[in-house]
Amino acid sequence: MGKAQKLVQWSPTDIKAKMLEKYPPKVARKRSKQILINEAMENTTPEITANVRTIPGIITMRGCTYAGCKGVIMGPTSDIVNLVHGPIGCSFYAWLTRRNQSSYTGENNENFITYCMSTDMQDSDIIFGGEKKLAAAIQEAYDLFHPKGIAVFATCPVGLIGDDIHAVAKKMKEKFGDCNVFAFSCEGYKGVSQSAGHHIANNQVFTHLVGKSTTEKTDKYKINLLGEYNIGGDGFEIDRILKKCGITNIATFSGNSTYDQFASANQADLSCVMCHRSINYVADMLETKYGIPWIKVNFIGAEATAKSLRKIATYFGDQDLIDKVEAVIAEEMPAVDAAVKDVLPRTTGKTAMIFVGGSRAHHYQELFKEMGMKTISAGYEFAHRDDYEGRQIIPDLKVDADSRNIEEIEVEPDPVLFKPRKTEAEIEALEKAGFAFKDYEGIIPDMEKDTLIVDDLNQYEAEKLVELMKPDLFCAGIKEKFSIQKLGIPMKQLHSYDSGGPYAGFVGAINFYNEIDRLVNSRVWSYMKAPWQENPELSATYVWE
Amino acid sequence: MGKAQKLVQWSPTDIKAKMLEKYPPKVARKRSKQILINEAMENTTPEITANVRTIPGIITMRGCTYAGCKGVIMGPTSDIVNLVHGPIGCSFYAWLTRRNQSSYTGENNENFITYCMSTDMQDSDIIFGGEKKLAAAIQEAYDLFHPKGIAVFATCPVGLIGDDIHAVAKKMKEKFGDCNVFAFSCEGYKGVSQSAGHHIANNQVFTHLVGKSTTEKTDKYKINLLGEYNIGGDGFEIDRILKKCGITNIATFSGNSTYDQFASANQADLSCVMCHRSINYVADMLETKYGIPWIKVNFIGAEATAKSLRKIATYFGDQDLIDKVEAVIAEEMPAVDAAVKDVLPRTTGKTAMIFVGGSRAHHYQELFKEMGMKTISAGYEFAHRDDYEGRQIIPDLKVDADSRNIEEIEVEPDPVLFKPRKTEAEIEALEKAGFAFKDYEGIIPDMEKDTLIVDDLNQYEAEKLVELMKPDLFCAGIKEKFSIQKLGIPMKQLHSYDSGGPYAGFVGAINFYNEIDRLVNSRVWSYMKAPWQENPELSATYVWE
Amino acid sequence: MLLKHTPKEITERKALMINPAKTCQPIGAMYAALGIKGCLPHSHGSQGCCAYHRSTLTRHYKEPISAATSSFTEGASVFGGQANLLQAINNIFTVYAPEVIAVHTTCLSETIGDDLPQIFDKAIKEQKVPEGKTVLGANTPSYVGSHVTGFSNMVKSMANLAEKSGKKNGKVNIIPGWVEPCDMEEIKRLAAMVGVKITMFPDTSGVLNGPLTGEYKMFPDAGTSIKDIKASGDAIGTLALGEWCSADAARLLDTKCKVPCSVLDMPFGLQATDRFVDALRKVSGTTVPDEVAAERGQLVDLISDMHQYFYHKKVAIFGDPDQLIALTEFLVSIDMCPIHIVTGTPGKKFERRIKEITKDMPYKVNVKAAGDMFLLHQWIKNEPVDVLIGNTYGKYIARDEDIPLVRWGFPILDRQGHQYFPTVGYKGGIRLLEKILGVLLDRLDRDNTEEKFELVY
Amino acid sequence: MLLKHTPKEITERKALMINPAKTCQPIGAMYAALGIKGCLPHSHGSQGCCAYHRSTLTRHYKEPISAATSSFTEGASVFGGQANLLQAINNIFTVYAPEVIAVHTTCLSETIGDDLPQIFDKAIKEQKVPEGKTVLGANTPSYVGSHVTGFSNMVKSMANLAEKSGKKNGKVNIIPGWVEPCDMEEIKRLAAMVGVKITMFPDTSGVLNGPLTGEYKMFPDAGTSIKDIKASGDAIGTLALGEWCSADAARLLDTKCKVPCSVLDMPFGLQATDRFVDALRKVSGTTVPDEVAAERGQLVDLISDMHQYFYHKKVAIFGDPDQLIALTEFLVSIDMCPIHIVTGTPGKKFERRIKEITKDMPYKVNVKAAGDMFLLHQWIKNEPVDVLIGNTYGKYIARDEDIPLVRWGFPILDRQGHQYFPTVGYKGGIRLLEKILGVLLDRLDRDNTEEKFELVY
Repeated sequence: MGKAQKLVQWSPTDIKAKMLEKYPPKVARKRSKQILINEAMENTTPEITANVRTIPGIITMRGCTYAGCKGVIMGPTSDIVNLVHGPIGCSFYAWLTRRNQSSYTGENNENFITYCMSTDMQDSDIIFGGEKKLAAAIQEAYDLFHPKGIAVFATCPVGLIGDDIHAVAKKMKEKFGDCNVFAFSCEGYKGVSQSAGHHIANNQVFTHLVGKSTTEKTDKYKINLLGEYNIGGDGFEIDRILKKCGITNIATFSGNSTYDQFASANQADLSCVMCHRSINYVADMLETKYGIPWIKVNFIGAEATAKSLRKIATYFGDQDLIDKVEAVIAEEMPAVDAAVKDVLPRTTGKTAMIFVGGSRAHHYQELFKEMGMKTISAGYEFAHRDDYEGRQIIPDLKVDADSRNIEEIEVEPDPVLFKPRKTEAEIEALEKAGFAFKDYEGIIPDMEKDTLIVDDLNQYEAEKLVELMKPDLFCAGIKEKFSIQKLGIPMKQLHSYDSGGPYAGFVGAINFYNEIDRLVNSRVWSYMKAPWQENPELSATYVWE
Repeated sequence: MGKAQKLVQWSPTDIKAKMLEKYPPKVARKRSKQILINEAMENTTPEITANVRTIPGIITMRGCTYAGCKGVIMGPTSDIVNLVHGPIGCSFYAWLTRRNQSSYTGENNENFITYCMSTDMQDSDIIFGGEKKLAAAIQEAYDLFHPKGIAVFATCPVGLIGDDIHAVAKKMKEKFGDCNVFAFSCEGYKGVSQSAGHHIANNQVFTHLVGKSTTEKTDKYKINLLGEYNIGGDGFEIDRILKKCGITNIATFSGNSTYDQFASANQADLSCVMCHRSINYVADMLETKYGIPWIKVNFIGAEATAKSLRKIATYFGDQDLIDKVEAVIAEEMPAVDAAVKDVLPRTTGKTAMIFVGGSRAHHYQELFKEMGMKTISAGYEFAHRDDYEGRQIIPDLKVDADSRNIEEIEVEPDPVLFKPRKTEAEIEALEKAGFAFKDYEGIIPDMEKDTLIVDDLNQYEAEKLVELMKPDLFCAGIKEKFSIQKLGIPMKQLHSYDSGGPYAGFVGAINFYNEIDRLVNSRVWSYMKAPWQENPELSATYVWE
Repeated sequence: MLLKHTPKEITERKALMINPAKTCQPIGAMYAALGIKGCLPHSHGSQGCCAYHRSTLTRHYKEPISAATSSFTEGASVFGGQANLLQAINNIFTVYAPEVIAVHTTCLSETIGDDLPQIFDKAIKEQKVPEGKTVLGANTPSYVGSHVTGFSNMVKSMANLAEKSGKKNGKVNIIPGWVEPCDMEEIKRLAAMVGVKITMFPDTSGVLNGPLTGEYKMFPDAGTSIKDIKASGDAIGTLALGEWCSADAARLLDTKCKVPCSVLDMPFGLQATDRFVDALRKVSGTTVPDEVAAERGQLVDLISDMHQYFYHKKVAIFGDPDQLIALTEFLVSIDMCPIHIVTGTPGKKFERRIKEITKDMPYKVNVKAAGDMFLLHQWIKNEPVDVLIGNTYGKYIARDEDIPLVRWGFPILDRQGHQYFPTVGYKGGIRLLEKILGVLLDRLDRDNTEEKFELVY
Repeated sequence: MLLKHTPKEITERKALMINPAKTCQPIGAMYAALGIKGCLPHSHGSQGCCAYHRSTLTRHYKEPISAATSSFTEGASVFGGQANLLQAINNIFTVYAPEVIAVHTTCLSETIGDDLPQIFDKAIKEQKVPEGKTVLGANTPSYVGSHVTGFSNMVKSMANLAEKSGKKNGKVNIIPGWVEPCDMEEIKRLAAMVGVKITMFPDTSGVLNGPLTGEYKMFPDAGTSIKDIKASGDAIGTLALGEWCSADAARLLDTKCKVPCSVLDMPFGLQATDRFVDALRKVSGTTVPDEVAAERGQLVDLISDMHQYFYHKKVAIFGDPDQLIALTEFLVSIDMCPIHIVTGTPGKKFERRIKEITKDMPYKVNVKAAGDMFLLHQWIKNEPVDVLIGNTYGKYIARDEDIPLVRWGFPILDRQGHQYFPTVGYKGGIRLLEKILGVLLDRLDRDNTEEKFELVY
């Protein structure tokens, strides 16, 4: 490749120092706590600072609370009208860009995912208030589409001028009767990142939608897939696998999900948390209110997928399911093995860096391992300490001012619908057998010594990392993509992928192998310099005379 | 329009003088005879020189004998394999460029019109002769396509080196048995223009194909449509009208025609000659050998179409047909009237010039009349004197060296198939009633006084005419198109139309009205000059200071 | 059907915007700011806005879009953003060392009422702004106008930097409006051909269509320098290309520095480009060389050669006002019929202008300012068109209604070329016509019966 | 099915050419001659050839193509064409007054054996050639090679005009090959950017992409002057772009005037353009400015941004050897897989070169010189491709096999743009990739299920 040769081997300490060098002292101090050198320590998990405010002026990867709420969680729902209350921008920018796929087929199923709806607040709405407009917009949406649900999202100025979107939603819900109107106070400034939006979305969906279904699901193995957003079709692939295994996915939170899926979520017997960052709130609430235990799963990576399937089967303790799962894995793996064998010669030994929002920074390391690639640096955009260090540190977490702005909802067991799926004894037995409920060890234990873990990596730091460590591949978001590429480094946009996918499951693994092989071994990286730049001296040949 | 204003009114005499001014004396003399000022003379039809050699070095519109034979006559046939024997060029340039449409539909009907087939003669074939290669090519074509007929065309070098294509064709025909292989000695140098090719094609088709059908046509009103090549779908439109009138078109020579059509041509009861230039040979031969009278028809122009239909009906003398024809005309005309009314305000008084190969230069004047436009100059590319002055001068025509190169075939009444469709008395009666058989008055009588008629107009003369007379529209071929447009004059390519069509019949008339309206009234002709060219002086406004 | 819930029947909507044909001001300010040399745009508000704006610009240009944000949390919403901005200014100059920080507000900071000049003043006094560096600010409330309004406001802030020395520098200021980097390059090329020395601001050419060479410069050697912007006060005139994008800045320059201004249409298409070139030569007193007339003639040539394929074809177009006005005139000039015209940017003036341009067209024209693509789609369902021209989001309508789409405007997220091949000027007109013609002829190639399948167009 | 009789099963053909991927020499000579300033090409043979050649060039360029003919009839075929040519020369100089008449033979006159130099000599002696005017001739037998061979022969005749004064003029001769007028313009622009003074012949830029201004000049102020062609003998070097189109002329110059020559590939694509630019700077000793590297970087940028859509896509290409070689290298360089490659022009060297370029590709490559499109179609039926690249005639295969077609090469009869937007050089590479990418993505937009329908590419 045309990648610059590493002239010097930098130690992680030096790298960290280098990265902090240019910062003003205060900034350096803050960032230092967010950059962790992964050192295997005997008794202590190293601490990292996470989920703190972004430093003003530092070009960050992060988005806002609205992005986390509407953009990430509610956006991928198909038959809920997502109505953004605010100026046009927020709604526009979340319009279809995330590549969360949905099913369009059929006359019956509604799909509003291609629609970008907003109250498009104007000056006069800011001046005179937007509640009337919101009510009218909800009415118009109802009249046009007659959806089962209308979700209202507040953006920054709405919070400022004090529009009471919940009151409007309640009023309209009562007016319509056949349409659930609910609201999210997800103003962008509310929180330090998308994470706050996740929390708000979890709360409101749980409050307004979950448990509302009147139709009973009678399938044998019922799960909720929490934290899978069907980016590039990941959810479709996972559904394919689950279906092949005979596992019924009651509700995906929230890729291609429907009103009814949310409403029926309480009927699942197990919640499988894919994204630990964005959806763990609902998992806990489902357990508290309905008795549904949850486990952490990961369908990114063929081995991880197999492992997760086995885990689900183990939970259900049904040998038929266990056998079925094994059969499916056995059927799917040969193609995976063949594909990975093909790329291994070209990918083994190459290095990667992953900096994405939450769980993916951890999950995708699985795929790189399968390809013989080493993740030399990784980090989350907006994760919390438990995503880095594991859930065991949750009790140590302190509530800060920003966290407090997210209303804490009180959840109690539902007098009617609460039904423990496992007895405490059963759970204990499984745990004794090594089964882990609501457990997540975090990213740190899974990364090698001397790798660098950076929370909320910013553009300056990203470039520094690339400059110093010269990875063969860098994974982050669209905002980071081209500056990394300009450095002559292959870059895989690991949020919405830009192109490609699915990368989940078995088919996805094969896709990813090929994609990464294509990326890191592309000739384009050898085209950086022109001939006259490589041989800048006068090379006029003698033969011209 | 942005067309240059006529600063001076030129008399036709001056124009002719102006046009001849720059020629060397010898050239001037020749061209003078080919430029005719249309003056109504009491007793004499003015004479024009036509069908003479193109002056070397003068940029002509004309093509070659091969073009007239394969390109024009045989090219539009659908299920005959047209195999060009010669270097690749001739075949390539006649590949699909003439916009003669054909029917592709159906598994059964074969259509080779999209195929360009050639022996692609190489140096060695010129040196050692191409007969073997021709035979092999015919074999390969037969093996691949199994056509009913294979037509072989000779190009220039073939004639020079002496390949006997007729012998090869005969041999292969005999070898195959189920495929008629025939040849045309249409070497490009053979003749002064496409016209020679027409003649050769007429001869060979008549010789090798006509009368070969063993299936009898039993329709009531059977005609041959001679000289309609389905350019832009003209033939389809005419067929639509004929069908609507209940008239059966046995064979179209040769737009979208088939082997069987040619073979059955002898079964028609009337030959309708559309193009007097390209196909009158077959008309005469059909009459001589099979007793089929012919009339001149013109389906260009709504009125002309009606007139031709009436003429056909009159020939058949059947009141049902006459009524049917009138009904069809009555049904079709309102749309035509509405369309022409719409454009008349914008086209009335505008002027046009038409210089195309043969009959069209005359036919299309009909359409211009309908639009209130005046044809101020016209001429044929390769017509003969009878096309200008009328068939009555045919006896006066002298055979020259070039004409002699076209083999004159001897045609006699077929001992079996000759069957006069009308008795001499019937014919005489019709003639007395004003009906004209094998009659054509030529273009001159139909043009106004002081219009200019130019035979074989060349590029220099075209530009001069435009410069001096400044027509609102110029009609000619693709080769002339852009130089005329560069002069800021709308130009309608009236050979293959480039786009648009059909222009024949009733629908075609409407199409033509709209097309010409679009052309002459397009804003683009007002865009010739840039603002700074129209006001070249300093017009910087005072207010800038 | 991708847009399966769009009914044909059109009902009145007053409150609900569906599938907008615009976005908010700040992104326009960000784009404009990127046209300043050595400039790091700064989004003074929550970080979400900056993230979204960068992402959208990134997807459109497929180029790095660097911009900073004040990263408001609730505190800044309460106390105002001064503290965040001061901190940001300090951090930016320390870490990224730009020449300029161009701050625009977001709807949040606008509603709060942050006073940028006062904050800048404090930053300077507190030595947070290094010597020789510039901080400029534009107020870009998201609930006023659209992204082009934001562009205009930032450009106006640039104009406000102009200084007047009293001695004319012989240059002509060109405020290009929100056009592609390559369009700006084309405008510069045209001006150079006409022999006019110009200062163009903003100038994103070379900034947002940069090369891949293995070396990343956050601040490439491109864009308009602050020095040149300041010198714009000594220009002999200003040409503002586009009422919505550029007129305000030109008028400010006129008022402040007495640089006479002329507001022209964006030079898309023959006539608008004619007026632009004519204005150039008039302002500067140069002679238009034959080369320009030759380029113009090529466009006229293409129009005449292909007129039959354009003639009376119905077109639906959506996008920004300045662009739509020029495009409408261009389409009308080649006898195409734009019958549905929607911009998201509010303003009755737009509707009036469009009606004026299209008054002689043979079809009724639907035009809407502050409209959306949902309405456009409904119009199309009621009266179909032959081609749709607009940004990428139009592809959903195009697929649902089986109409070819010519991608033009902002944002184009799914095709390449708009960064490299201008549609401004005569050459740009040729490209635009090539693209329109291409989809029209592709459709003929696709849909013609085999009998009518054509070799030659 | 437009080509309903094309069988999937491939049988051997030795005699029959079906749907050729070439045409005859004379048209190439005519095109080349049009690249001389003030030149009227002359087809020495039957008028049909000239008519056909003009018509085809006209439909490709949508421009006036003026050319004269000796209008052979049987007499000339018998007695030879001297009389016709002498008459033509006289008439042409009298009526049209060109600076140059460039005579090429047709297969007829070649077979007859007309000796052009002898006829010219006589014309001069008989004062049919005015003073200061030039008549040059090229032998272009239609049964040898193809249209590119004719181009090459005419260019060689141009080179034969070169004179050597002994004093180097510091220029570099560039023989561009049969590329579009805009490609020639782009080559000139690139050379100017690199700071190299060149003489390019032929040069059809400005001749075959002229403006519509209401004024028609048969001989526009464009093309390479005879004076410059003569001076090419004093150049410091010659770059011949394309073995088939240009090498012979360059070698002739080298032999005759000791102007060292280098035969390069046509600069289509990154690497060929790299070599071209590098050769330019080496020959002339200039320094390549950053602007060139920046343009190059934009092409590299586009490749990297869109690599995923090119990667391993199968391509079928047909056209002329020089172009196909460069295109193949370019496609391979972006990891596209040209698996079916056909040129009508004979020559084993072509097949060898292609095999060399494609040796590391993951698919088997079918390559054929002296092939035709019937074979290509059969190859495609046996192994489909994702995109077809070639001239207009490919549209029949494209429609029948539902493959997108990128129109490139000669002739393009049904689209516009090839006259105005080069595909040569780095900018041209961007255009070429834009077009390929466009059809690939259009196909995705057309065929993706609604679930997979993408907003962003």
